[in-house]
Amino acid sequence: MSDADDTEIPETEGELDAEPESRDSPAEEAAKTTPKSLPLRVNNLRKEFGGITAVDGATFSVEEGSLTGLIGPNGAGKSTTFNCITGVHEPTSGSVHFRDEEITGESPHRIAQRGLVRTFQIARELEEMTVLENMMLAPGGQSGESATRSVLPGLRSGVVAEEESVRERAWETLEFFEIDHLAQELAGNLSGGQRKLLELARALMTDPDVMLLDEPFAGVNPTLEEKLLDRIHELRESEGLTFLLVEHDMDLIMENCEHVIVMHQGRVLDEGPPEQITQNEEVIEAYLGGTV
Amino acid sequence: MTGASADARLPDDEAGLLSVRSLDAGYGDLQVLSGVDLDVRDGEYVTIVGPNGAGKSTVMKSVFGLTDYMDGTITFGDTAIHGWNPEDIIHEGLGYVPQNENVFAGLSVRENLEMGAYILDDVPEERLRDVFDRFPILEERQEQTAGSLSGGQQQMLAMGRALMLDPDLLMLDEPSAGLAPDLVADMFDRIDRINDDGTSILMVEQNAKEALRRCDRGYVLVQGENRYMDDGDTLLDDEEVRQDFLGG
Amino acid sequence: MGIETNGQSALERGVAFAKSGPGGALVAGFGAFLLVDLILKLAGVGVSVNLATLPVVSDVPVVGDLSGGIGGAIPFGQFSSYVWNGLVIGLVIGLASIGLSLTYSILNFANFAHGDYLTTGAFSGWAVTYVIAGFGGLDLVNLVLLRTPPGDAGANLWLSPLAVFLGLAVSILATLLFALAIDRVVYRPIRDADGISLLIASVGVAFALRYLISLVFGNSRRIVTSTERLPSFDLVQVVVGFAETVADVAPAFLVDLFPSVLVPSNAGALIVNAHEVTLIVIAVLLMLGLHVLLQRTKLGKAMRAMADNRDLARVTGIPTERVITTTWVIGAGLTGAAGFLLVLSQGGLGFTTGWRLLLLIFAAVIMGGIGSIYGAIAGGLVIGLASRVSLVWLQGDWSAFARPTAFLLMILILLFRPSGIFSGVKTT
Amino acid sequence: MSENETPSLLRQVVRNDAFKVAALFAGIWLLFYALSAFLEYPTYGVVATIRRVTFLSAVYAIAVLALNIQWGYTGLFNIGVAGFMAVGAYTTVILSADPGGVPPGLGLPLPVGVLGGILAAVVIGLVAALPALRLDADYLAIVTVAFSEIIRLTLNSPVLIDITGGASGFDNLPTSPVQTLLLTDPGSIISEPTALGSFVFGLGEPLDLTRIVMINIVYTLGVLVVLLFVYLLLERAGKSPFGRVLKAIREDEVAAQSLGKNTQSFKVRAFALGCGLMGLAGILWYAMGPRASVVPTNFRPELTFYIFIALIIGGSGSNVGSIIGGAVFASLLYEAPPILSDVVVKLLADYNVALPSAPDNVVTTVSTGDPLAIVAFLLANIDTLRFMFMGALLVLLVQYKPDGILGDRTETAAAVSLSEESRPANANAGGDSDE
Amino acid sequence: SSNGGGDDGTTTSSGGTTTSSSARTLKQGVLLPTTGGLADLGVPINNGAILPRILLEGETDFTLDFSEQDTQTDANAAQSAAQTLRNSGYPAVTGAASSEVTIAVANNVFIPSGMVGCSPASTSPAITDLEDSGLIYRTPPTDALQGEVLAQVAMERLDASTAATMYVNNSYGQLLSQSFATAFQNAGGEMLQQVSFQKAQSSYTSRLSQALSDDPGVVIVIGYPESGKQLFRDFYTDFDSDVPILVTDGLRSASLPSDVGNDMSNVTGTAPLAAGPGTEYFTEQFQSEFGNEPGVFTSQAFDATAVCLLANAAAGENSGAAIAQEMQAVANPGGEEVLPSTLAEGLDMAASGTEIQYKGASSAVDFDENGDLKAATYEYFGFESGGGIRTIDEIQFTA
Ligand SMILES: Nc1ncnc2c1ncn2[C@@H]1O[C@H](COP(=O)(O)OP(=O)(O)OP(=O)(O)O)[C@@H](O)[C@H]1O
Ligand SMILES: Nc1ncnc2c1ncn2[C@@H]1O[C@H](COP(=O)(O)OP(=O)(O)OP(=O)(O)O)[C@@H](O)[C@H]1O
Ligand SMILES: CC(C)C[C@H](N)C(=O)O
Ligand SMILES: [Mg+2]
Ligand SMILES: [Mg+2]
Repeated sequence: MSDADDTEIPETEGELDAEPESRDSPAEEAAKTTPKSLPLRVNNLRKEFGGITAVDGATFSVEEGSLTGLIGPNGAGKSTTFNCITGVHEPTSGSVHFRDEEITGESPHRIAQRGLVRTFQIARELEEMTVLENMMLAPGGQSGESATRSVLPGLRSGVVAEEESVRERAWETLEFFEIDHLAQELAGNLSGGQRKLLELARALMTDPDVMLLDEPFAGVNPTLEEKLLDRIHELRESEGLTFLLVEHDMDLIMENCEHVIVMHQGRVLDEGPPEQITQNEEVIEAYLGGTV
Repeated sequence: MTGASADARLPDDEAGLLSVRSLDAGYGDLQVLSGVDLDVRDGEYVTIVGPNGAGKSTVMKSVFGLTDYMDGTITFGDTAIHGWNPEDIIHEGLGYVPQNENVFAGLSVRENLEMGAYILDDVPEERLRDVFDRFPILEERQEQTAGSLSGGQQQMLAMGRALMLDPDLLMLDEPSAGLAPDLVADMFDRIDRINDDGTSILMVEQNAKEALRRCDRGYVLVQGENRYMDDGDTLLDDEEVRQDFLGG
Repeated sequence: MGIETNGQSALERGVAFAKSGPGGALVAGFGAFLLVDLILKLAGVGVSVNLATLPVVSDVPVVGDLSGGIGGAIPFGQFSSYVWNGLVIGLVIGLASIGLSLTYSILNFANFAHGDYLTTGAFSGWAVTYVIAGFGGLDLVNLVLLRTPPGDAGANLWLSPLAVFLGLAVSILATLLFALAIDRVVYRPIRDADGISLLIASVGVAFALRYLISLVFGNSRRIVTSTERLPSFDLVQVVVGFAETVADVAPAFLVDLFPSVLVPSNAGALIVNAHEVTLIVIAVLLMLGLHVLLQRTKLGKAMRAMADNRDLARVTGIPTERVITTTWVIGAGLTGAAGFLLVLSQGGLGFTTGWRLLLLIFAAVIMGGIGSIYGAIAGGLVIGLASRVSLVWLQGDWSAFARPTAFLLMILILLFRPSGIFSGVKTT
Repeated sequence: MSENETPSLLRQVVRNDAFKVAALFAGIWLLFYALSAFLEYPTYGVVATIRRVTFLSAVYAIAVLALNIQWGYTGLFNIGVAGFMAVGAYTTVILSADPGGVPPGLGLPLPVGVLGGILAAVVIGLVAALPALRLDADYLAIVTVAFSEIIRLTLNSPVLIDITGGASGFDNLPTSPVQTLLLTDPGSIISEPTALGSFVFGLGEPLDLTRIVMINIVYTLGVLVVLLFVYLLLERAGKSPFGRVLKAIREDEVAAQSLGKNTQSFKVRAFALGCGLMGLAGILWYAMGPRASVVPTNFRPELTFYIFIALIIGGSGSNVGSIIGGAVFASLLYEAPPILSDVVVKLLADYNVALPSAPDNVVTTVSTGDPLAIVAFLLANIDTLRFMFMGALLVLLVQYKPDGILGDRTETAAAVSLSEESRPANANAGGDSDE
Repeated sequence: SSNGGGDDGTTTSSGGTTTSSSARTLKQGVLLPTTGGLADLGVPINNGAILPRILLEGETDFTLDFSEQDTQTDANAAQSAAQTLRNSGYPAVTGAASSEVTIAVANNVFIPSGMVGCSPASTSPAITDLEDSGLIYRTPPTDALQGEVLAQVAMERLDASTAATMYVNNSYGQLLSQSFATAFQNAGGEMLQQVSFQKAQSSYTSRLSQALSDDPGVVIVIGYPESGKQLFRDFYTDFDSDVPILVTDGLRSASLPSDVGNDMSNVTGTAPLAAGPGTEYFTEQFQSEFGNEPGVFTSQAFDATAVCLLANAAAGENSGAAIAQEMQAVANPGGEEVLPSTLAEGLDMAASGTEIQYKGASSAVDFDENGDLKAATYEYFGFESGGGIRTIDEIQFTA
């Protein structure tokens, strides 16, 4: 079978699946031409670096409210795909749609503001800022980000009120991630794992719609990892968040993702429910080896 | 309770290749480790596990002279190496793969491997061959700059670089982080084999179950102090250890 | 070793550059225009063009005689003297840039004291040359402090070649020793500090060193080389002689097209003296020597590895302190030599000599791409030539804009190639 | 646990920033009072010395504050400060100078000129920034310093002599605003004073302070008020979400972007704000007041480095530190050494130690072996020594006090307190806050 | 360069052993360049300026309180130094030398503080127009005159019909170049390039090649020794050394040929000459005190200090305004003649209210309403091959 077939089918399937869900709000549905159920669609994405093709025509989409796994051997192009989606790299060709709008080549901050937020495979902390400051930075649309507002006497009280609520949320989130004892610590002094936690917590502070997580659990203690996963599921249920997760831990993928996309050499090799994926000979050969 | 041993110190006559005694170390004024004991006997395969921020990486860095040494002793073979420079320590036969930023991003893959053998006069071709055999992708990407490799590829390169010197003791800080499952298994197999060939291993892993399963002995480190020390399997079976550190 | 581009020829890159946007096209167009203008000027052809109709030029401030039309006349001798002087100063900048570029990438900071290292080399070297050349009969204190009139001391290549070469050697040695001492006292205790802290420390070093030199040698500029009996010759005559030979055999239409290039009627003169020639020879020799050194040893790679990640370099067994020492030895040594040679060719020396050159050195390093040795040399030449050849257009009062032009060129290059011309080109 | 460990009242007061600044200024005044009194300066000399130190401290502080918002907060390593100060000063004088003078000005009212100067600095800052802000820190540094040299050399060039006055500077300075305030004919110092003028000059009479001294004092007080205003402005801007984004950019721009911050816009705003304030510092310092002189050599790169040294002394990232750094640099490092050298000479003379006239070079000096000759030589070269000392101090600061003399002041970038106490009450309950 | 020792500090030389009750302290500042671009000329000028104090020592009841400050030939440094003089109460100052420095110091310190400044060396015509409330004086003539003298020399002695100038990019260079150009053109000459240059550059080759590009009959070089050395060195290295060159007062430095390493036989120049009634006495005293020939502007410096001291004595108080009132009175014709050799008596006379007129070492010192001189003598000079200056001719000039 060809790649094209492979990738076309799930997309239509996804659309079909989504139909019933979006029916419970007819007004909304009328307003949108495409069902809202595929918040993120990547079409024929290519990215070349010099002579190397890191992503080679990847096409896939992510369902609303899902926890979708993105797996593939090292160097398959997963991180690069993330970078292209989030504007860190400009794709060589292809398109990315978020909530039916094309966002290909938009700047990273615009994309993040739309609610499509990512974490980095290697955590990027604001090292000379405290953990709490890191957290409070994240929420979007803070009126105090306007210099005039935070300076002018009349307008500042509004900023202060807003800050108080942001601070409260930051504390809550830190508590959940069990790094509240580090709130006053400079982020630069955190250990590798602690940084990962902070990165995830901070991304959540932006109130994202869809989150792209690049190996968020690498280096995280298993006990904590389980907690985090619980939280992710919780967020999906309570706030309808959508997750696209790059992860190498197949057990984790099998247990938690309802949908998995397998990348290999820059293409989507297969996608479907985990059980189906693990049956695919090609996938086994390219990625899983004999281990699963 | 099956009771993993909480006594971290091996009897002195058993202390082997690497022996850390009552080590205090940290960064600047911040003391991270207090009174850490650790031993690796000749040919032994030792794993350190523990929560994030426990100081596992710090132990390794301290052995390699990259932290601010405060107190205690570190002996390797018969030589006390605490307070030494890393570039001297490597001559003693220690190899080290750090947790982060463990390749020279601006150098090509091949140059990275050559750097691994820097202290030798010539690049040992047979070891290079050996590394390429283990990680064929590296041979393919010889001329690519290491910084543009994928995370997993970089991890392989870092391993490869440390193997270039055929060290007596190889210290690996989370070697499986970010590796695809087949490679994780492969990596652990490789490490086993390296160990079988007589190289002692000291490893930090978050993939704790797998690591403890494979190692001879394990340490659990919490908040900069030894918590447990015992055979890998004993630790794996210990209810408390499982609950608190291995995710049930 | 060897220069390795990303498989693109210079031409391809030039075209890509021009295509890179309207800004790129404008700059490329302006550059092409200047080139044509230069050729016409050299040929002595003036073409009257109403510049207002040329979109590229109409909003460019009136520069020199460019307003009247393109072309015009510029004596070949004058043009070639611009090129020659640009070459001379470019090599000095290039030599000094190597050191700055190396310490920049390996120690990871922009050394603002680098210019003062150059001054150190110049003063120490010339003090020795003076003492040797003027030994006996003259007051030693005045000789050491370079206060004897140059005519009396008789310091030049012809009268006292030994003194000059010993001075050169001392300039290298003294500068590198100074640099090592400063490294030990200032930088080593803060080796792991971030680049900006080190930069600031280097500003401190720059102040202290510069005014120390001023305290010892005084704060006035002086001339130290003598030109007495110094061999010199007219390079234009040499070229003209050659051109006449060519004209005899060249096709007639060529001779018609470029009359004054091939058989210049008033070619002017380009007097070149032995000091300038020596500068060029020694600078090129030093550069070649460095090339060979880096090629033959693994030093080059070790330097790059350190530039990348010092901690990792240490755990890999690279003796980082030794590499740093070597870096200073090479960088400061070449810089000291650059200072000495600069004075050899220009004669003048003051305690701000190097400081004034520093920004041009930085411009060269940045143009070449930080860390690239060949880039630094090329950057030096570009900067040197730009600051002199621009005088073709910057006539009269406009000549004060030669230095700004060099800076502007640097800024432009950064805009289009943010990591330097030679980025993506490997050094070793 | 340790909540009842309230610091004593005294310590609270001492920690208070306002107290620190006030104490510093009082200390500086006392010191210079003592020095100039010891040198038996006439009263107006003592007053003028103190005033001058105050003035310089204040203008330095403003320039340092401006740099702090760019570098301390945003990490924009601008070493073209002098250039932006030049733009401010030149624009103001060109706008407000007498059209009849040489070089001619536009004759606009001074407030318009000042505003224009600040705006021009902002605009030139933007011209420099829009391309340069895309570059890495080091490159930005080189581009800005190159820019400031381009500005200076352009102002210096003979081509623009009819506009800028070329190398000898813009001579035709507008009348000082204080004179406008205090005199009926601002152009003439001996003209009839205004009501306010009579009052102010009256204040000076008991001490025999001439009009010009009083005018300069008033101007200096005005600069202090501007300083306070600039400080409050930046303090508020820093302690707000705005400042927080700036700090985030300093730390990791890509991370800030992926959290949805339009970093380019923030950088441009911070850079423009800083440049405008640098322009203001340039105006207050050079375009009006007692130090007025609009000459290209005022704006050499050295000036930028002085401001940097001041920032380092105070501790980059801290607004109060910026003020303290500016004052310490201007008074203790810049102004004090020459006076101190006079003091030493006088002290020696008082003890009947006759200083020999200094040998004219270091070699001869040392070879005499005469300590007095060495002292004489050093005193004669006090200016040179001052710069060496500055350099050495800078190195020592980086080595031992990299966060400035105030120590590490990680000023929280938030409009509210972020201390442990700020934690919501329910929080201490424990980790698992399952809903 | 030499730094005059404790000179930067305050030196007080108290007069005779008996201090009569009428004896006051005369405070006098000296603000001249002993380092920087004008160091070569500035050190002897500074010596000239303090010579009155040395000569008066023990000869008068007045206590002489001199403070010497170095301008470093830099406007900023000079302003700081001037402020120090003001703050420590010096009402009158001999200085500065470079015109641009004098203008800056006058505008920013002397005039606003009501101090008297008398420059011994600044010749720029711009100084004439300073709005100085009668506070700023000078003892050399303005370059409005020197420009004409230069033009005359260029045409008549050097037979040049075309000329180019190279001038230091400051008030001195610009205006002298202009003044020459006007005079030269009025006399029928053709002006080619006027090339400005900056001080203390590392090379002047490109400027030289511009100035020489149209083959001028003579090149006028206006600058200070520090840059002049480099400029001439570049000239002799890279250009045809037969072109006649005219320099001005700023390059009248005896050590120029040996510093350049050439005998400079193609170079001549003009400079204000010392031609007052007291010239001889001054020259003798200067030689015996400092061991070398007085140089350009040294006698002017002596006169500047002398006039200030006399005015101070006449004013009866160390007040700038009072001294300014007396400057013309003590210098201009009318009253008892005071010469450099009778300075001590002159002080007493001035103090006692006797009308005096000072006739100095450089000229009769007769100030017009702008504080400029009314008449002047110029010297046409050349360089001796072994170093030293040779006066070729004297040129009288009366405006
Ligand atoms: N900036 C770059 N320049 C050149 N090649 C690159 C660059 N970034 C990535 N690549 C190449 O693109 C391919 C895909 O890399 P990517 O990081 O996307 O892999 P990945 O799927 O995330 O792998 P991993 O699981 O190991 O993180 C790799 O072969 C890598 O070498
Ligand atoms: N460079 C540093 N400077 C200051 N503190 C540090 C530094 N590196 C680590 N720390 C602190 O030391 C403690 C131990 O860190 P370490 O990296 O050793 O943990 P770890 O056990 O390796 O954790 P992880 O599993 O998350 O990698 C942490 O609390 C961390 O905040
Ligand atoms: C000392 C002199 C050479 C000064 C010169 N006449 C000038 O006005 O600048
Ligand atoms: Mg990846
Ligand atoms: Mg770790």
